[in-house]
This record gives sequence, structure tokens and C-alpha cells, in this order.
Amino acid sequence: MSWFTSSGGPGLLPYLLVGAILFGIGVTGVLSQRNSLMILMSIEIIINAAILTLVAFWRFVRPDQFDAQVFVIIIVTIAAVEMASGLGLVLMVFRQRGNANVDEAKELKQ
Amino acid sequence: MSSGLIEWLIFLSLAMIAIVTAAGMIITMSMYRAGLALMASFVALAGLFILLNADLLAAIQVMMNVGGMLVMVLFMVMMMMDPGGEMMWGMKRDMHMRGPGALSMHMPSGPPPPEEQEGQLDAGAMSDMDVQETEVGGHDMSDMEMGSMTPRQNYTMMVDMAMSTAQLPWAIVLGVVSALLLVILLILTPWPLAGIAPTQDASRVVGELLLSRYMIAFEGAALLILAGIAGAVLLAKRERSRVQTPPETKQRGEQP
Amino acid sequence: MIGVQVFWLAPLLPLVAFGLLALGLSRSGRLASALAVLAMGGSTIVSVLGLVAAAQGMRATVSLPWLSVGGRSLTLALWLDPLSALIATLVSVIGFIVFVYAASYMAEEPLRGRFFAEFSLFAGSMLTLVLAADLITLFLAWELVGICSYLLIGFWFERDAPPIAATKAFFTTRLADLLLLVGVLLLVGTVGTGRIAPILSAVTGGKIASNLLLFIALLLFAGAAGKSAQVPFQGWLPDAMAGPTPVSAFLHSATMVAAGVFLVARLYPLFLVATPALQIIAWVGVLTSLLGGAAALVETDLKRTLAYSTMSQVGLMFVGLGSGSLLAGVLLLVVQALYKSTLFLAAGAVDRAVEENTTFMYMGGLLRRMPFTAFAFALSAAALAGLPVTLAFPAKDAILAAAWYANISLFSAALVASLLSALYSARAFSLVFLGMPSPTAQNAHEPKHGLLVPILSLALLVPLGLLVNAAVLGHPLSRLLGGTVPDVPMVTGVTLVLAIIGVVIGIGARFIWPRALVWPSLQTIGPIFAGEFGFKVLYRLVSHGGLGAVRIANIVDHALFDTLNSWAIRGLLAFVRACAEIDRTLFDAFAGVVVRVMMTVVRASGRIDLRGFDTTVRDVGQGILTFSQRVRGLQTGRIENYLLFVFMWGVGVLALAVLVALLR
Amino acid sequence: MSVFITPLFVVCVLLVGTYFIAVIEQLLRLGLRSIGIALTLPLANAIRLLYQEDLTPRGADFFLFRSAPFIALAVVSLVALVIPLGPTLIAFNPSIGLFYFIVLLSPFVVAITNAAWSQNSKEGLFATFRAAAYLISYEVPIGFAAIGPVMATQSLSTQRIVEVQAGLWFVVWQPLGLAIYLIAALFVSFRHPFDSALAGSELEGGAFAEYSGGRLLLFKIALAALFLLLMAMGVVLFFGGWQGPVLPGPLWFALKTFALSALVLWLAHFFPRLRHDQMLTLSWKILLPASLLNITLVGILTLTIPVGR
Repeated sequence: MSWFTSSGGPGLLPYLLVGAILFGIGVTGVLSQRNSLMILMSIEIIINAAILTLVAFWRFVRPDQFDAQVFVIIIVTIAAVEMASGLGLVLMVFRQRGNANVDEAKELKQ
Repeated sequence: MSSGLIEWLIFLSLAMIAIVTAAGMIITMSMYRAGLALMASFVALAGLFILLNADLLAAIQVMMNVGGMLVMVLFMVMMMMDPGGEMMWGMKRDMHMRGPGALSMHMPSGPPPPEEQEGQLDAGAMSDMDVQETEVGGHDMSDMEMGSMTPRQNYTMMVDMAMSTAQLPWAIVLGVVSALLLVILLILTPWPLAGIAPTQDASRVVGELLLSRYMIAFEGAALLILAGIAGAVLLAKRERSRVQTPPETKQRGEQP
Repeated sequence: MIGVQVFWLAPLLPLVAFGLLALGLSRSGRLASALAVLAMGGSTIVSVLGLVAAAQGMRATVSLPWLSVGGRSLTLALWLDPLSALIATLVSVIGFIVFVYAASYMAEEPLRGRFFAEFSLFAGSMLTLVLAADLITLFLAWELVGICSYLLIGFWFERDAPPIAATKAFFTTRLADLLLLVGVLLLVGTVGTGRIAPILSAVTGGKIASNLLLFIALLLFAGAAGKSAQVPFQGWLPDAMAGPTPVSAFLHSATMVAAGVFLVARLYPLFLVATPALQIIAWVGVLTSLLGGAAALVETDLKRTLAYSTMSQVGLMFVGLGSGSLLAGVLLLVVQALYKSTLFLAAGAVDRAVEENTTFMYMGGLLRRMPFTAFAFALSAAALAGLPVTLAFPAKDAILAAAWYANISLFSAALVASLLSALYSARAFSLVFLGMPSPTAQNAHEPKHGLLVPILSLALLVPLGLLVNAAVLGHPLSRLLGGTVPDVPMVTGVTLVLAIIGVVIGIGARFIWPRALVWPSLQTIGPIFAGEFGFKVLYRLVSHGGLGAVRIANIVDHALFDTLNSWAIRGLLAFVRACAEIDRTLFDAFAGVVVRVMMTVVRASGRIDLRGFDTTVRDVGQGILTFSQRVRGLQTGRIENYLLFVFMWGVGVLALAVLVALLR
Repeated sequence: MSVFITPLFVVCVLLVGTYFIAVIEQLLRLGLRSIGIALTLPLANAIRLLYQEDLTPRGADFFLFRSAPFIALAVVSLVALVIPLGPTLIAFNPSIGLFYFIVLLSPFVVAITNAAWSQNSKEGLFATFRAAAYLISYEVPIGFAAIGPVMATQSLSTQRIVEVQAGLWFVVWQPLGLAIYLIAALFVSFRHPFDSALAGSELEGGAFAEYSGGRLLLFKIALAALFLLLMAMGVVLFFGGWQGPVLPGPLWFALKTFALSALVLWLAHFFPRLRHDQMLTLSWKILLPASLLNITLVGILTLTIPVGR
């Protein structure tokens, strides 16, 4: 298991495992939360899990090429934009309905 | 104590913080605390980044996410009835509910209990309750005498206060399954390891990459931010001017 | 030579104009039209220069690397060769005149900025299609043309008919394009390159198995048939008249319908090698031609008549191509483009003159009111009918001669189609311009100069176009493309005689029996001839030839018709009704079914979105009822449930990945 | 061992610096003549607070309420690591030192909002809103103002920025940047004209309304230390850090820092407290365009006069 440790410290796999667990938590959050803001935050967890795996791959697979870090920066940027527009949407929903609970927004059905 | 062992210890504690706070985010009851937990998770991730020799990314992670989450928290406190302090805990305690006070109430499953008194609430229709609730514009606490609530009121209260939807079990199953599948996949895949450590100064290299090879992506991200700002402002802006301007223009129009 | 260096500007200029308009210049309609006309003018100059260069034997290729997939690089390439230069010139010249026409035709339209943007894109993509040196490029342009036709036909999307027509056109051509895509990908994948020249040399070199080649050829022809409105994809064409008239003029002459013919001409060696393909093409062409001609005879709408005539003419082009003569087909393509666009432009002017009405009922007797338009119409209708407008005979003779060489039954069918074309063109002319003016036609007058000048200039191009392969000029087209146009004096004579007969019948019927051709009086005659149906009877009789006796009886005593010959007439009517029925259902069969299926799918999905499966359930029955109600349960309208499904799908994909990893 | 000594040293330096900041504040209030009182009053205040009872209000979020001052102090101590006191006297010298400094300013706000939210009072809730709303509005100008020296230096390392200023201080050709930086620094550290989140007369102490005793003392220390650090970073960015003739580097640095602090506090003295909407307006409509202008100017100047290449 050479990818479990790297020069004594944690290797690639532990980081990936942390990423996978965070991803699972994020999925649970996205699916279970009632408030749309909480869903946005759970999406942030998923994004951060992805970022963690990306950085781990950079460190252990291609430490000499810094493209992964560029990707991470761009992903973080885009996640921030997504948050901003998501917040705007939630605010609109909140103004119209008085709350932002997803299980009460079912006009699609009617 | 070897440096590898210290590294392991730091890693384990940071990973633990990241995971526990992330999980705490989705089970806690107060939104403020959820936001805070998420922030803590991000900071722990930033610590992991430092452990991975990615200092720049750690700094960026802290800057973007702590600021962003703080704004999120601001919105939550503003919009989501989160009055601060241990308010929610006390409510849960007063309703004689099991479990630790900080944890969220779950969405009650099954049909609502029958109605005792003649009320406005239509039996068996959750949506009607929602309508009423939105009409009030918040949670009307006046008639909730703690401890003396009927099962029906208790049910309504739980529906109101639940942070999660009724599909929580499904969500947990899916989350666990996806994490497990990912873990299996990660273990099964043979990763090509390099076995070397990064040597260059990340900030310089990344800066040069951003302004050379990834110039278009960088500019595109900038454009995206601009569009995001404009979009968010447009979405969130109250259309107040529309009401005020017409009389003015009309008056002007009447002048020869 | 400058034409070689700059020929790629021809498609680029309209595309740039589109880009500018799309980027916001379309706010000002005047600016938009000026820009579009200017770009098209530049494109015309460039393509004429290119044609001159190509005529001097020069060739050129311009390519732009796009991406490389698995070692194969995809390039967007344009080239200049005789065929592409010729058709590009045709497209841009007609396009320029139509643009000028449109500039004044659409002058009142508030949204003409959008119109000109889409129109420029249309012209630009058609020019790209024509000049494409690469099948991938060609396909891209092909798709662009399809999208533009959708946008332009549905330009007045706030009215009732245009969106439906646009959707119909889009779906029909979409289906055909799908087949074309399969064909193109098969061909590119087999040969290994998208360039047309290597593909053709590989094909002629016999490097592809003949079965595969035939399959590819049929797929490609299916695409061409879709664009050119051949059986079984012809249904969209008459409905496409819902768009603005300049669009019809452009779409029916040089762009959309020409694209299919052009594709077959472009890959002609391939079709030559794939043996039975050409016969199929010829028979499809002649079938379409007959159907189109018959339908044109009984149509009551001017623009729709012209649309059917386009169908029949394009069918004749395919007859020419299918008979083994590339030149005949291309010649008719060029000539037809000229006179058909003239006809459409004149039709647009006529519509304007009779208060935006398009049916014949509101026309008639316009000859005195609009002499110039009538002249232009007459000139091009004569060309359409097959009369020798100039020193040269029209291109139809070449088609028939080619068919004569190919197959005698094909020839006779094509002859009938040719007669039909003479009949309907004469009929259309007489109905619009001769006879008693209808009330709306009383106040008609010549259109504005902005409309009249393009019409007349195009009309003057018609004789020139007919001269394109004239013997007196030394067969320029043959020299350009190589090969000879088939020419059989006997066939020419027969055709000419038939054309004259057709024209005489068409116009003569108007004078012999004037009241029958004017709708209000027809309605007074009786229930049999009520409305448009009587007219259909007349031309069914004419077109189905064998019932001439009844026609004579008609002429002798049409007042006694219903009493004396009621049974015969009833039988006849039944027959005619059957014909009409066939025309509506059977003739449209495949396309109708296919389009309907697609529309059903679309509607069904719309219904799912709106109301669950309610309506479908009622239609399909109890068995599906239970199922669909279960499915309906998924449609809770709640975001979190939808998210759950999405993530379930994701987990499924993950599981698949794990499975693959385990297996490996 | 240095792992343990360095933080201890940093905390000691911070405490001493904080004391001097408090002395300067008292001096500005009482006048130069009563210097004796000014020197003793901060200590007396601290001792008084230490002896005060440490109350936790009913209904407060226990954990957050208790931990907030420590978070604030921890953040401030972390921020202090990257300040170069002398040519070799720097606790932590990463290549992105300045970025690190600016990044860690936002967790401090988290401490403030935690304190404000957890105490279960209306004042605290308002303070939460305000503190969170200010965060972004000053982070952008302070970051942009700090980009000026970075552009001139072509490095984010604080030590490097100081080294480059051996000949010419950046304040000479980036005065606009300095002005923006100082205003934003007052903003960041919740100092007088911009202290509406913590305003005593407006929100009854705002975030600290319910704090008392040792925790309040910790918060006050953290706030003063934050101000001190921002001024120190201002000296690093614009006044050449420890560079100076004759005297040793750390002494120069301390002198400059306290002089700048005194100057800023004295100037801030003259302005009335801004309303929160005025603060946001100032930040977005004046500081942000001005900082963009500053970046443009500095960019042009950097290209024309090659300083510190």
C-alpha cells in the first residue's frame, strides 16, 4: 500500500477518503435539507470535497505541474459566483413566498 | 516523535474536524451554527491543503469561504428566523423531545394527528398550513403555550421547525452509498504516484500560469464574476423605482 | 488572381454582418438592412470574382484547424472549384437582389433588425455550405441553414401558422439531417478524412465496399431529399410559405431546396459508383415532380402554388441528376433559382397590392394595374413552363433528354411532369393577372420602386440565366463543369409542343370558361363547384387526362351538369376526393407520419410537464393508466425529490464505474 | 524549541504593543500633560476587568459565547506571525505573507459575529449584521491598497517588501494607497469613526454588550492588537518597515508603528461616527474606485520608474 503513506506521513489515499466522505455528507445534505440556503451550503461541501481530491492528486501525482492549483482557483471562483447567484435566487423566492423551503415550493406540480 | 507521525496526527485531527463539522452542518438545528460548522470544515480543509504543501490554496480557501459563509450566515440570520443564542434548544426542551438540543428536528413522518378543536386547519393538508403560515409571514408563537400543546399543534410545530425534508432516510442512504462506492473506486484504481515533492514557489508559478496558459479561463472567470454580480443584483433588487417614476414622466410629458 | 485569394470572404461577410447585428446593431432596422445588403453585395462581388477565377481554371483551398480527435484533425475548410464557385455566385447574386427587395419589403416591420440578422446568417451559412471543402464543414453549414429556415419561417411567431410551419419544417429536415449525419460520419469514418476531394477519389478508386457505398449514398440522399423537399419529406415546403416573402424567395430558389441538389451534385461521383442509387434518385424525383405538379394545379393560394411548383422543379432536377447527367441537373438548378425567385418576389408584390391576401380569390385582372410586375411574372412563368424565352431552350429539355437516354418510362413520367409545369404556371399567371379583377384587386397598383427594381432586375436575369449554356455562347456551363448537356432534338420538340399545349390550355381555360375560374361566380353555380373544390375538379380532369369527355360535357352544358350526369359526377367527385385524400394523407405519408410521431412526442413531453400523463392515459388505456399514474407520482413538483432522482442516477453511474473497475 | 518560544515571543510583543496603543489612546483623550495617568490607566482598567465577575447571560449559546474572545485572540496572534520586526526577526516568512495577513482578517470578524450572535440579545443581532456586512466592504479596498506595494515589489513576502524599500519608501509615490489603507484599517479594526458595530452609545456595546470581566478584557486586547498589527503592516507596506539609519531595525519599526498609530488615532479623532449605510457608501463608492485608480497609477509608475527591481 504505497499510496497509503508517503514518507511516513499520510499518502494519497487518506486524502481521497476524506474527500469521498465529505462528498457523501454533501450529497446527504443536498438531498435532505429543507432550506434552499442549506442546500447551497451542502453543494459547497461537495465542491470542497472535489477540490480536496484535486489538490491531493496534484500533490501526489503531478507535484511538478501547477495546473491543478489553477483549476482549484477557478473552481473556487466559480463556486463563489454560483453562491452569489444562488443567494439572489433564494432572496427572490423568499420575497415572494415568505420562506425559502424547498418542500413548499411545488408550483411545478400545480 | 517522527515528523511522519506528527503529520499523521495533524492529518487525522484536521480530517476529523472537517468531517465532523460538515456532518454537524446538516444535522444542527440553527442555521447560524450550520454556517459556522461549514466555515470550520473549510478551515480544516485549508489545514489539509497546507499539509499538502498548497499554502496558496489554503489561503484562498480561507479567504473565499470564510467571507462567503459569513455573508451566507448574514442572510440566514436575516431571513430564516434564527434569533440567536440557544433559543432553539430551549424550544426543543420545552416540547419534551428526545435527543440533544442542538440537533435538528426531523420532519414528522406519517399523516398528521386528528384535529381536536374546530380550527382553521384543514385536516390532512399540509399545504394549507403552509399557506396560512406564509400569510402570517413568520411563525406565530403567541398561541403556543409550551407544554400544553395538543398532538396536532406539536405536529405542526415540528413541520415548521424541521430542518430536513421527509426524504432524509433516502438522502442518508444515497450519501452513504455514494461515499462507499467512491471509496471502493478509489481503492480499486491504481493511481500513478510521482513520489516527489513540489519544489517551486506555488504562488509565482500559479500566477504565471494564470496569466499565460489559462489566460482565457482566468478572464472568463472574471467575466463570470461580473455576470454573477450583475445577475445577483438584478435578482435581489427590489423594483421600487417602477412605482415612483411614472407620475413624474407623465408630468414632464404634458409640458409642451 | 484576386478571386482566388479572397473567395472565402463570400460566406464570411454575411456571417460578420450577422455577428454585428446579433451583437446589438439590430436595434436600428435601417442600419441592419443597410449592413445586411452591404455585406451581401460584397459577398456577390467576391463570388463573381471567384467564379471568374474558377472559369480560368484556378483552384484554391482555405482551411482552419478546429480540433484534433484521436490523431485525426478536424478542419473547417472552404475551397473554390467550378461547381462551388457557380452555385456560390448564384446564391449571392440572388441573395443580394432578395436582400435589396427585403430591405423595402420589410421596411414597416418593427423587428426587421432580427430579420436581417437571421437572413444574413442564412445567406452566410448557405454560402459556407456551397463552398465547403470538407464534409464536416458542409454538415455544420447544413445545420445552420436548417436552423435559419426555422427562425425565418417562424419569423412572425406571434401569428398562428408560422410557428407550426416552422416546427414542421424543422422536424422534417431534422429527421433527414439525422440520416445525413449518419451518412457523413460513415463516409468520414470509412475514408478517414472529411475532405471532399480525397473522399471522391477514394470512392472512385473503389476503396469502399459497394454495399456500404450504396447505403451511404442512400443516407446522403435522404438528407438531400429532406432539404429539397422530396418524397417522403416534402410536407414542410408548402407550409413554409408562412414566412415573409423574401424568405420564401430565397429559400425556394437558391438556398434551402438547392442545398439538397447541390449535395448530390457535389458528391456526384459517389452516386455514380453506387449503382442503384441514381435510379432511386430519379424515381423519387419524378414522383415528387408529379405530386408537386398535381398539387400546384389545384392550389388556391399563390405562394403555395409556387411552393408546389418548386417541389416539382426540384424533382425534375433530381430526375436529371438521376439520369446520369450532372450538367442537366445543375443547369436547371441555376435557371430555376433565377425564375423562381422572380416569381416569389412578384408574388410578394402582388400580395401587397391586394391587401396582404394570398389566395387567387382576391386577385385577377392585375395585368393593367401592375404591368411591370406582370411582365416579370410572365417572363419567369414562361421560363417555368418551358417556353423558349431566349435563344436557348430552357433547361427542362436537357433533363428530359437525359431521361430519354436513361429510361423510357422515366422519360414519359417526366414528360407528364413537364406538361404539368406548363399547366400550372399558365394557370397561376392567368388567375393572377388575367380575367375580371376581384374587388380587392380594383385598387391595386405597382409596388414601390424598392420592390419593383429588384423584381425587374431579377426578371431580366432570367433570360441571361437561360443563356448560361446556350449554344451561341459556346456552352459556357459545359466548359466550366466539363461534360456535355444531353440534347435530343426530338425530345426538345416534344417538350416544346407540350409546353405550348399546356400554356394554351392553362390560359385558354380562363377565357373559354371565365366564370368557372372566378371564385364568387363558381359558388353561384352550385354545390358541386362550391368553393375551391370546383377548381380542383377542373384541373384534376385536365391533369388526369382520361376524363376529357366529362370536361367537354362541362363546357357544353355545365348548367345541366348536376341533373344529367349526377351519377357520373358523383363518381368523379369520389375519385377527386380520393385524389385529394391521397394528396393529403398518402402523398404526405411518410413525412406526415414521421412528423406526426415527432410532434406527438414533443406534445407528450409538453403534457408531462404541464399536467402529468393525464391526456395520454385517456388515449392509451387502462394498462398504461396504472403505470403512468405511478410515474406521475414522481412528478411531485418538489425540487428535493427531483434532486433525489438526479443523485440516484449519479450513484448508478458510480456503481457502473465501480463495476468496470472490478471487472478490470 | 523555537516552535514554543516564537509564539510566546509574539504574544509578549503583542501585549506590550497593545499596552502602548492603549496609552496613546489615553494620551489623545487626556492630553500630553497627564502622561502619568495615561501610562497607568490601561493597566488599572485591565486589573479592574480581571476582578469583575465573568457573566454568561441566560439563553446564550454557551460554547460560542465562551470561545469567541479566544478565537479573536488566536486569530490576532496568527496574524502577527508575518510582521517582520527586523532583518531576520520574523516569526513566519511564507512567500505569500501579505496575502496570509489579509486572509486572516476575515476569521476575526467571525469571532466578532460569534460573540454578537451567541449572546441572545437584539443589540448583538444588529452587531452581527453590521460586522458581517462590513467584512467584504473593507476587505476589497484593503486588498487593493496592499496590491500597490506588491506590484512595486513583485512579491507577496512581507520581508521582501521591506527590503525593497531600502531606498525609497512606497509612501512617497503611493500616498493614495496609504490613505485608502489607513481608512480601511480603521474599518477593519472597528476603530472610532467606523465602530458602529461595537458602538457603545448606539448598540450598548454591540457585540460586547453582554461581555464582562476577563472575556471583555481579552476582546479589548484583541481589538487593540488588531489595530496595532494593521498599523504595523501599514509601516511595512508604505514606510519601509524596519529600515532606518543608526538605530537597530526593531526599534525603528516600533517607533514608526507607534508614530503612525498616534497619527491615525489623532486624525480619526476629528471625525464623527459614521452610520452603517454611510460606511458602506464610503467603502463601495469612494474607496473602491479610488483603490482601482491607485492600482492604475502604481502600475504606470512601476512600469516607468523601475523601483526595486
